[in-house]
Amino acid sequence: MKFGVLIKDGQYTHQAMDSAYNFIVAAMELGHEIKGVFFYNEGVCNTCGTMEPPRDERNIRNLLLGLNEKGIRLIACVAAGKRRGLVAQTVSSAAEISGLGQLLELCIESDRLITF
Amino acid sequence: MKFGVLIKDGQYTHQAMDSAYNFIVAAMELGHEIKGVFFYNEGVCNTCGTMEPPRDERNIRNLLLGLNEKGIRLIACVAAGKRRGLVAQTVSSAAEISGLGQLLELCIESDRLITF
Amino acid sequence: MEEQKKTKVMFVCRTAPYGTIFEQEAIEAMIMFGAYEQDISVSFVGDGVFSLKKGQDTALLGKKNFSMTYPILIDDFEISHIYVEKESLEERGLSGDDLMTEVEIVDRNLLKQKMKEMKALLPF
Amino acid sequence: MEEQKKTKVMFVCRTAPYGTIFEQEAIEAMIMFGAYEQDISVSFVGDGVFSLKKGQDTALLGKKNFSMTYPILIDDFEISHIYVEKESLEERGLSGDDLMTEVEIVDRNLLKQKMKEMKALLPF
Amino acid sequence: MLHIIKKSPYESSALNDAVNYINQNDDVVLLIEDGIYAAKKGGKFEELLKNLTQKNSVYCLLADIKARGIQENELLENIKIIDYKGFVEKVVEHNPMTWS
Amino acid sequence: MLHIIKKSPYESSALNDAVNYINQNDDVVLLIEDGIYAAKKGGKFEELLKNLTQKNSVYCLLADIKARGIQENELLENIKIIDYKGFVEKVVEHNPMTWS
Repeated sequence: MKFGVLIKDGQYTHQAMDSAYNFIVAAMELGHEIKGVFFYNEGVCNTCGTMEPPRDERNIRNLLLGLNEKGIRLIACVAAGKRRGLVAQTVSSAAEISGLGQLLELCIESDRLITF
Repeated sequence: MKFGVLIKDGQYTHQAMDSAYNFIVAAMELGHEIKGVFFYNEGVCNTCGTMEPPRDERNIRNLLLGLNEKGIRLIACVAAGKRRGLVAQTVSSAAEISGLGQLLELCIESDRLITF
Repeated sequence: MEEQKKTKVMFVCRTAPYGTIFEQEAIEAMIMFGAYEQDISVSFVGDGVFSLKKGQDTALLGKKNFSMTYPILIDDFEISHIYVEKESLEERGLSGDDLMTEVEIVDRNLLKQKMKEMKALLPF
Repeated sequence: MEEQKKTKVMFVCRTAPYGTIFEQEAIEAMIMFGAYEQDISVSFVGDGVFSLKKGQDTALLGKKNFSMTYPILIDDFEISHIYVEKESLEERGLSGDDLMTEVEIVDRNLLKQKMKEMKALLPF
Repeated sequence: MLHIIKKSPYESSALNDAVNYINQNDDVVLLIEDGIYAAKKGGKFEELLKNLTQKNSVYCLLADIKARGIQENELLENIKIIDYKGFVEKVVEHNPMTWS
Repeated sequence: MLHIIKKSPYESSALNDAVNYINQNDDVVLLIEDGIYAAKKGGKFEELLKNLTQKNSVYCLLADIKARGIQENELLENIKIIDYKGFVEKVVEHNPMTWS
């Protein structure tokens, strides 16, 4: 099955990114396809390229790089990003910045759209 | 009277920064002193230097620059900032990055500590 | 595109305006989605119904009054339906007269059926 | 420094662990504050009491189990008091036996008096 | 103490949690941001607010009720309206605790 | 539909709001993140959850109950535990709606 994922909360502050990550990994292990992950609202902050979490904690930047290496598209909303300081210079290499049309595309192309 | 201000929520996503800003302006108009504004939790994101909000909206980066010009210290927590990608290269010139000890100093030196 | 081929997406607006940005960013998404000729609807439940309250004036707050966009969502931005849950209005002491635009006030059970027909639900 | 010159600060912990970072970042602040020889106390009310629940195991979640720090806050980090509100525990089906560390279980009215004595209250 | 409540009582426990910590007669309550919905006439919290205003002063922040389209006559009786300067004065008078 | 509830019922209206939209018999409920506290024995939501489990399947996410120190025997009867793979399977079976 094809899944689209929408993430609305910021990294570390809320559990959303962690739940989404674990869900995505399990879905791929079961042979499903992730059509894309769209970051909106405070969620765009997950794609920030300058995070430096403590060494004894999970590194969300590295988790996203790992997902991207597996071929998953990570898309941060341009408008929500600009508001919060996420711009071309600060976005992680794992993610791309694009418009809200990409979220609607995910709704159309995925069998299921799940929000975290 | 001397006020310390603690801001815990991110810019635009929550109203905390807006309420705090309006409170600070009113307090200064009434002749009170703002000992400092400490940004913790997601609040550190308010001090991001790369925000580009739409032109027809308030610009929180500029609001902070204005507060700083009036001599108010704006302090983002270093640990909370690093986690969320706020580092020396991305912090606004209006703010400084420092440790949690500064929050306790605010508790000690201010007559009132107010949280937004 | 034939009617039956359109993707049915519903925004489920559950938060009050201004305290958080969710309704403002939801409306920004609605406007974009309207351009794609799909079947986009919007429902207001819980505190979401406060977003439609008449007479919003944000001057003192220094924030943008985004509520002005609701009345033109259907005509100008091709949103198919705006539903408001009757029970949520009543619980908050509101009625259709308090709202700034014409909407379909529906009871919970009807809205529940509408939700079941959607391909994607977007909570805000 | 004499006892009466110390600044009384209380962390008011009101959120459950892991769903949000608030309790983890509160504990990071407690540890720092403890080093400054002030009078720092911590209270757990509402969902905050869940932070002290025994047996937390975050391996499957991939998050750090920060709860291990609570038992050493008083001895190692010089926090003066850890209060837990009795009514909040009861409402959640918990008792002192469910908690991972020795704390002062106090009723709401007593905690209310303690709060009044503080110079600064830090909600988390 | 000044109890500042900033979440909607319909979606958050902030108001109920605060009420447990309000000292009768002494303490003051200030509703800001989405917290102001508690003071609306005809809403679910009418009874709770009526009880509260019998022993404690309850204020609503002007900028927040105006932004949300709540008119003065839509507020419960005995709720007082203040602006940001009034807010500052309340914090001068009482030590604040924020419930969010 | 699959109703995913991720906020604590003690501090958020998410559970109550979701309950209004659960189709009896057809729909499935999944408690994740702080939502899992609803399923704890002896808590305030015992009655609500008992009623719910009579007509609908209610699941709790294993990683989230373990992280929070809730043991299997501290959960209400009829609450089923699933891991992330089980979560994925539920989303395959039902269209998800997240209540936060």
